[in-house]
Formats: sequence, C-alpha cells, structure tokens
Amino acid sequence: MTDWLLDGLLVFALLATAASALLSRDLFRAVVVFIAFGLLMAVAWVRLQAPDIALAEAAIGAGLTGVLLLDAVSHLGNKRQTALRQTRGSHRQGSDQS
Amino acid sequence: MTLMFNAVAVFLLLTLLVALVRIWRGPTSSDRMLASQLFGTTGVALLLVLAEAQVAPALRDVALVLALLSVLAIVGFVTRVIQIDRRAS
Amino acid sequence: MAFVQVVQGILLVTGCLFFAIGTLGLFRFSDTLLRIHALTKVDNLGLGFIILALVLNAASLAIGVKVLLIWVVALAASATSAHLIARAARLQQGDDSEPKGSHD
Amino acid sequence: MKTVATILGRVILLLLVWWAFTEGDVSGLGFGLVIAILVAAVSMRLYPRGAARIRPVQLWLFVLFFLGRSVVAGIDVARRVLSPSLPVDPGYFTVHLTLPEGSPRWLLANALSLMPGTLSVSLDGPRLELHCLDTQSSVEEDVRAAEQKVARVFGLPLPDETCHSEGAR
Repeated sequence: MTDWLLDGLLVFALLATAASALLSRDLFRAVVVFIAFGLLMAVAWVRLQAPDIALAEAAIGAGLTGVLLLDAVSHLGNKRQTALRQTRGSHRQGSDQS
Repeated sequence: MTLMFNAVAVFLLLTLLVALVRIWRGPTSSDRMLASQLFGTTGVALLLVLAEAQVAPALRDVALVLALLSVLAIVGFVTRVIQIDRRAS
Repeated sequence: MAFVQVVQGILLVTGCLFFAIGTLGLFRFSDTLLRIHALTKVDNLGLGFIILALVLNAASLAIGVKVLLIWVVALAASATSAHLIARAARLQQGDDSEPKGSHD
Repeated sequence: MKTVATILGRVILLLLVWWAFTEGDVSGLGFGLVIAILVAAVSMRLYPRGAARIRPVQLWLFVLFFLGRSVVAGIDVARRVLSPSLPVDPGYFTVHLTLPEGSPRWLLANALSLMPGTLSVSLDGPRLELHCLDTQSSVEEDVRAAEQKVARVFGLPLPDETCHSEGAR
C-alpha cells in the first residue's frame, strides 16, 4: 500500500516537475525546477533498485548540470542585456542618421 | 517497522512536493535556490529512511553525495548569477 | 526490543512533524531571510530526530557512525548554503529597497 | 617529530572515517590506508599545524552546547510558525568579533546560523552581520556566549567581556 503511494507520488512529482521545467517562461525557474527534477529522478532510480545509477544521477543532476546550467543562464542574461543595449544603440544611431 | 519507514518516506516526499510549490511561486531567485537546500536536508532524510526500508546500504552513499553536492549548485548560483564578489568590491 | 521500537516510532514521528512545520514556515513567512530561518533550523532538527531513530536501528557500529557523519555533513552543508543564500538575498534586497549601499 | 605525530594522528582519524564510510568492510582497508596517507599529506599543506589547536574535550563540550542550542532554535522557530499571529520582528544586527581570522570565525558564523534567532548574513573581516528573528531578544549575549565556547575549542584566550559592539537598526 505505502509502496504504491510512494511510487505514485514519485511519478506524479516527476511528471509535474518535467512539465513545469519545459513550460516555464522564466529561464532561471526552469533551471531550478530541472535540478529538482534530477534529484527526484535519483529517488526514482532508488525505487527501481538501481542505487549506482541513483548515485550518478545525484552527482550529475545536483552538481554538474546545476552549475553548468546556472552558468549558462547568467551568461545568457548578460548577453541578452548587451544585445538589447546594442540593438537600442544601433536603432538610435540609425534614426539619427536617417 | 518497514511499513513505518515507508510511511515516513511517503510523508517526506509529500512535504518536499508541497515545498516545491513555494519554489515555483517564489518571487525572487534566492527563494528558488532554497530548493537546493531543501533537497540537502529533506532529500537526505528521505534517502536514509529508504535505505533502511529497502535494506540497501548503497543508498547511504547516495545520501552523502546529495548532502555534499547540494552546496555546489548554491555556490554556482551565488558566484555566477548573483556575483557577490563583484558587487561587494 | 519493543521499547526501542516505540522510542524509534516517536522519534520518526517527531522528525516528520518538524519537516512539516518547516514546509509550513516556507509558506507563512513573507520574507526570504525569514524563510531561510525556518528551513535551516526546523528542517535540521527534523533531520536530527530521524537520524537518531536510524542510529537506534543501525545493524552495526560502523553504520551508526556513518549515519552520524552524514548528519554532520548535512549540517555543515545546510549552514553554508543558508549563509550564502542569505547573503545573496541581502544583496538583492539592497538592490530593490536601498539603491546605494545606505546600510553601511 | 611533532610533524610526524600530527600526520599520524590525521591518518588514524581519516582511517576511522574510511572505516565508517565502508560500513566496517575490512577488504578495502589497504586501499583506504593509501588514500588516508595521501589526504593527510595534502592536508598538511592546506592546514599546517598552527598556534590554534583544537582541544578535544572542549570540542565535545562545544558539540553538546551546540546540539542543545540548535534544538532550542528549532522549537523556537516552530513555535513562531505555528502561532497564529506569527510573532516575528526581523532586523539586522552587526557584531564585532574578537576571534582571530580563519576557521574560528567561520565556525562561529556557521554555528550561529543554526542557533536560536540568528542567521549570519555576511562576514567581512571582524564584522559579522546577523539577521535576527526577534530584535527584542538578547542576541548580543547569545553571540558572546557562543564566541567564548568557540574560543575555548581553539584554546584561545577568552575574548574580552567589555569589548565594544554596536547594534545596527
């Protein structure tokens, strides 16, 4: 009984986090939800009697992917801001010239 | 006793899920990063209880890795996204 | 034996209760720093109770010591991340409410 | 000679940790010995034995003090969360630490995060900024008590009681 409850809850949580990571508009929120998804995935591997894969998932999901994606988000944010500034600047220049 | 451990695991997963709603709604990015700390405590407790329930000693290693590496994501957040060092100077 | 199990049950339920209160605190508090307070202190107490129950259940001395060491690591990780997030939240708040470092 | 003793002590400590993490498995102990010696050698470079040494008895006293205080902290926050009126009065508080640079300060800052009513926000030189749940309570005395315990762990002279400190806001 509790086994079924645990597995059902886990499946629901995985689907919910996966869907919200895909559908989120805010990139940062998507990344955080993806980290949470990875950690829940580790618990799912545990339930599937695969502790070694759970170990790898916990290490990669929490450590590597988290840091890499956060780094990427901050770079994207900076890029986007400078790009915005540049397009605005070029617009202004263009309007000045015309 | 296994039933008890399983029930505790279900309860911990439930609190984790409810807390994820806060992470989803959290107005600032710091609120969102609390997710990592949350998994560092609740996730560790969940894995340790499951290790006892499923008689799988390897799960304790998973819990240890989770506790160690949950800080890593937060350090990444603090240094890359917020950039405390650059603003402090 | 039965006595140990009763104690274990009480410890587990207490731990679950504290985790529930920690989650409740996440929703009731309105400020990021207050939420960090709730998450750090209450959840660590819950983890402590659950780990005590597991230590009572440990099959050998080595496993008990291992679970305790995991607890120490989790405590250190929690304190460190609380400090870092609090600092980040403080910086963000400073950006919003106090434009030019007036808190110094 | 003292360096050898320090290395030996660290190797034995690391072997104990290895023994716990392999859950009492004897077959991996040889490999563990190699790793322990390597890690001890690296740790001698990273943390050379300095003037501030950890006193074992005082460390255990500090652990007991810390456990008691953190239980109080958890119950305190839980009480505040559960009471309908949500009795919190948050604010910042700045303390000037008398502890020396390095691990004593960090130990104090991290331990204060888990103690009742305080959360260390930033540690900048001797200035430790705390976020308090309740600015009415006696934060100052709590911090001083914890500071004394930490000083004893590292075998340092006790911080001056009459040292200056200032409250911010």
